[in-house]
Amino acid sequence: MKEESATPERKSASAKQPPEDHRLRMVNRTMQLYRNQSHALIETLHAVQESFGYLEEGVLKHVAGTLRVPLSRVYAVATFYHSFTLKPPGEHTCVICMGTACYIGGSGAILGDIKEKVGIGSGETTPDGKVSLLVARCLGSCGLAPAGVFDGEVAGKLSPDNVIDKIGRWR
Amino acid sequence: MTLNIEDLHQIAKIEQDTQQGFQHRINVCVAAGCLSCGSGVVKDALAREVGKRGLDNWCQVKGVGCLGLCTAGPLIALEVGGRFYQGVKVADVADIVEALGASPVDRLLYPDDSAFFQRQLRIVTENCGRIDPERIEEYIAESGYEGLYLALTQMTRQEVLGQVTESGLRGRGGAGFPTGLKWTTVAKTVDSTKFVICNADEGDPGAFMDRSVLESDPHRVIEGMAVAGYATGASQGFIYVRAEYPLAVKRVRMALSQAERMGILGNNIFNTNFSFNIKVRLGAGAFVCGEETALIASIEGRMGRPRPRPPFPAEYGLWEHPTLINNVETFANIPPIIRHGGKWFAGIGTEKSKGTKVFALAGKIVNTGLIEVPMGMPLREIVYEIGGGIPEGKRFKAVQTGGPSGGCIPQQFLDMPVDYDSLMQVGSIMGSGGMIVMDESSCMVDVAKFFMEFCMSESCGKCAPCRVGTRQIYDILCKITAGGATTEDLATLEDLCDLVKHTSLCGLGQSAPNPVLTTLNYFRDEYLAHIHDKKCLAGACKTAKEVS
Amino acid sequence: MAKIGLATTWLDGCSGCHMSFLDLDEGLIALADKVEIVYGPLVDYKTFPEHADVTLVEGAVSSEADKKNILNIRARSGVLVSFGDCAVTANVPGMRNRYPVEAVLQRGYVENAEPPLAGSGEAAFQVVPQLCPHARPVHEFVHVDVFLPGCPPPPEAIFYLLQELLAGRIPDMRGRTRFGA
Amino acid sequence: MSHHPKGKLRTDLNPSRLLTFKIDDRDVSAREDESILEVARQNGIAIPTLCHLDGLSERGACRLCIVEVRGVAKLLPSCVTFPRQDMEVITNSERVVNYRKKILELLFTERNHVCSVCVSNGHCELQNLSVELGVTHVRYNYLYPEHAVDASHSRFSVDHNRCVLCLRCVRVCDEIEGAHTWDIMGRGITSKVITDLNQPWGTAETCTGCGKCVQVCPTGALSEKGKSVAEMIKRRQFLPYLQMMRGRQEESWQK
Repeated sequence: MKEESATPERKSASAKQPPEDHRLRMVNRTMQLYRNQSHALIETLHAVQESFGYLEEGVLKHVAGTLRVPLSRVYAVATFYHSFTLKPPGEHTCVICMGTACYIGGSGAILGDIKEKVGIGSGETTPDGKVSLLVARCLGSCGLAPAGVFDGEVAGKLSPDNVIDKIGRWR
Repeated sequence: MTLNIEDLHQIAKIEQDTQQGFQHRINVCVAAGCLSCGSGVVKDALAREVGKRGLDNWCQVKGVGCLGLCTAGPLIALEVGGRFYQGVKVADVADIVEALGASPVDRLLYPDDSAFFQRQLRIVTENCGRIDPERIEEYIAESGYEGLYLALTQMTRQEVLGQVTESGLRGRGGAGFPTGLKWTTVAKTVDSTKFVICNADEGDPGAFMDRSVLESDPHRVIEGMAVAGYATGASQGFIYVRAEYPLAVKRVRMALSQAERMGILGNNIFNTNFSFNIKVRLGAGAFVCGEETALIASIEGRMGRPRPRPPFPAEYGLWEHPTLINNVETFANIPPIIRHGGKWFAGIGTEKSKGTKVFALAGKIVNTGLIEVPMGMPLREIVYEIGGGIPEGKRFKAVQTGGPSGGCIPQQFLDMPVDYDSLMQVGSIMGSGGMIVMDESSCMVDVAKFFMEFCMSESCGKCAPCRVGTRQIYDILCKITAGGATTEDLATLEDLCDLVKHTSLCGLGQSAPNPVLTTLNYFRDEYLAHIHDKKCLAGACKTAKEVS
Repeated sequence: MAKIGLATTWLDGCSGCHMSFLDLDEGLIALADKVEIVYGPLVDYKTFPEHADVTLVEGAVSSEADKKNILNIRARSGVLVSFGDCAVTANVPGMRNRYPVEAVLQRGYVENAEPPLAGSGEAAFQVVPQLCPHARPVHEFVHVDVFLPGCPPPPEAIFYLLQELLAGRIPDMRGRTRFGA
Repeated sequence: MSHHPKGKLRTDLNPSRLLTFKIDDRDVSAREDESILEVARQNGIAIPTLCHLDGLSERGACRLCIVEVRGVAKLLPSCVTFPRQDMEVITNSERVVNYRKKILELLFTERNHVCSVCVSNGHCELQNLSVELGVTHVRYNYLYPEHAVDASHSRFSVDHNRCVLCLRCVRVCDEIEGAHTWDIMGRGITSKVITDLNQPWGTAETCTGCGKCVQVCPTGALSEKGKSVAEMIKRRQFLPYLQMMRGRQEESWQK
């Protein structure tokens, strides 16, 4: 097997010829697992999101071709579901839960503070590409409201101050 | 490999003997709630401490599913003595191990007489917090898969259907449709291909029962599904679980592979001619996928847009085949129903709502967490005794049940028994079991706005009334909370709620106005105060005064 | 029989509805016996009278001045008619609603100015009526008794409307005109 | 043979079984697989529709064709509801008529429908519905969303300001033309019809340029280039015929 070089130019070029990209292996495996049947689309998009961090256009075309799903349908599914994003995320991701318990517990104020002090709203990334903010519907951690996820780690009983503090440590 | 009952009993025996071999057993809650407070490190530290002292054969440390009292996490339970330690930190570990067999560590002790643990009746969550969810043997030791064995080897399909029908079990996902009837409908269809789907797309903001069950006792759900497969004639199952619940996904996948390895799933289960497989499908963040037809569309790889019913999935479901869809809690009720009989189950609860219900208690309440109580328990008992009342001496205002499809129940109904029909009578629904308590500092208009924002952005956009109507309702609620609305706006609000409720295509739209309608009904004065006096009675909408 | 007092007025509109009114042709003569025009661009009264039995309002509510006017007109009118699409739906004036007011003014008075405007256009903005963020239909501000959509409403529809009002009935305009007619 | 497709929804209904029921107190007879809408129209009873189009699969989404059925609490979309023996259908109760008006008004608020400057002025189904239902003004606030016009295609253009999300374009492209160039992105109030990967129509490689989407569009959202105000007249007589000839409902992507 060919050795992958990791220069950025190489990466963007390889996205045009998808089978060359090592990140695509997991995607291809997922599709093969479902024998390239069209109903594997959502599972495949999960795989794309996981290995690329977002749904890259070239990869979407590759997926559409392999699963024989119309391009517009792939895009439709990708934008219907909130878990998928078409933009590359920042280096760090902060998810704030806006479920009922968290809302009652004050997660609205936390979002307000992030907007004010970090300057990003839901779905946005800081200009330096360091931090992305996402809003979750409900993390299911209502007992710990308000809750959030910082780079994959769930944290509970948040306050505007400790959230700003956590984000601050990333920058 | 195929098992018979002796094998099951053997596994159970070995497991029980192992457990009995320990003088002490420390159960550390490793469900998502406690994990996020650091229970994982506490568990590791405990195991290290026990090992360091050479007590490996004397004391067992294991991770278990949800103990229920999420607010006090990380929570650990001492199985001998039945004590709970709350808010445990790594620094406490030495003291805990030291205290084993002696008097407990007082500063960590959760009060013994607490109603939180006393008043509950655990059926669905009987194993939660007691067994290691990552080991099938522990489930088997608690009579796990015995129900499936009974059903497959000693009961006809009709008998299984009969037991489920007799139990009076109703769907725990929201509408409370009789489970036996649903199963029977699917069983009656003649198609050779049928499906069983477990709806674990728990999307209600404020509900985490299903997550807890999957994280704490995944095999119970698998067993329930397999029984359903047998009774309805399906051989393929799907668990549709939210991608936002990574731990639940992991434990379900682990449980599935364990069950497959033991031959509890697969071909010729327990040497019968029944075969059943289960696959996991991940949701991708769409609340509307909790609706049956949308969920099916999503499993088929499409956008989760509901289609008009009839035909119902029971006749015309996944890939056009008859499909049974129940939620996690419903399936989790099945194994004990098969083991103890439908009559036993029907003896619990009220006349029309049988069994127990798991609730996720959250919001302005002392004991946030997961509880299971018999149907018909008065709301007051849940809020004030199990829930411990309202913190900071504040006044109770309302309980929100049923999530965005439910309603807000005011103080005057506190003595109402909690069951499907009573909740319906006051304009709310059981829903999946989220229970959010609100105190005097919560503005009910703001709460209605919160839910409408949810419905608006979760609307799939297929039918016009829901797509545009929820947005229009939301706009008016914004206007009200900002202090800019008139009495005419209030009339338009009610008119729109009526329209969306009666003309939307699916349940999401039809129930989207409920939070507005119940708050209008019970807290109209708060709406009027925003409109006439430009004032928020709860002091939550701060801009009300400035805007005119 | 005393003549009824008819007022006509325009807010943010193109006067096309008034042109359609003039297109009543001989109908105008028939009306002249029964109607006294008490205010409007077609006659020479400077202020809105204390009372008009019927008022036809053309145009959307676009500026602060429009807002003030329409409240005044409503208070002094018996039957208020939303006259034409701009009044009923905001129509063409409403097409600016997708853009911020500043951008609209910039586009209209600076970028498209002929000959090109010197400076930032601030001076021009001063003399333009102060625009609201959105041009909106009349009935979002005051109660409207009859809606007469159309761009413009056909003369026959206007005639029918006035005939009915003269007969003391609130007309049902369904089928006689439509949005964009 | 019926030209009206059932989609895949009701293959469980038996076309050879006949039944009688009532629409607006009139006795009518029907085949089991004929929708209430079809039967009503065969009997000259008008029910307004928007997302329905003869020759395309049904969606049951615009909710304009809702009717009351005696003994049923819910209002039912007549395009996807099938009659039962002795059913009593009421198509024009005050309740239903009022709901239809309100739904239509909501549709008018959703996008920027400026009839007076629209290519389809005078030939628009939305406009005609407002006449038919007696909508002379809209009681809800207009939302004034920001939407673009895409004129990148050499022969057609799409003006999202006029779109009512009926998805006829998506269905005809999928079910009849077989290209599936169109689909719908996003969800809820932010939904939008797109070509391929949400790219300018002119760059959509899968588009065959057949123009069927333009012809089935009920409003001025899709139009032929070069048409001025009120000049865009749609012709769609071909549709039931093509539907019958191609009959590829079974492979439809659109459900």
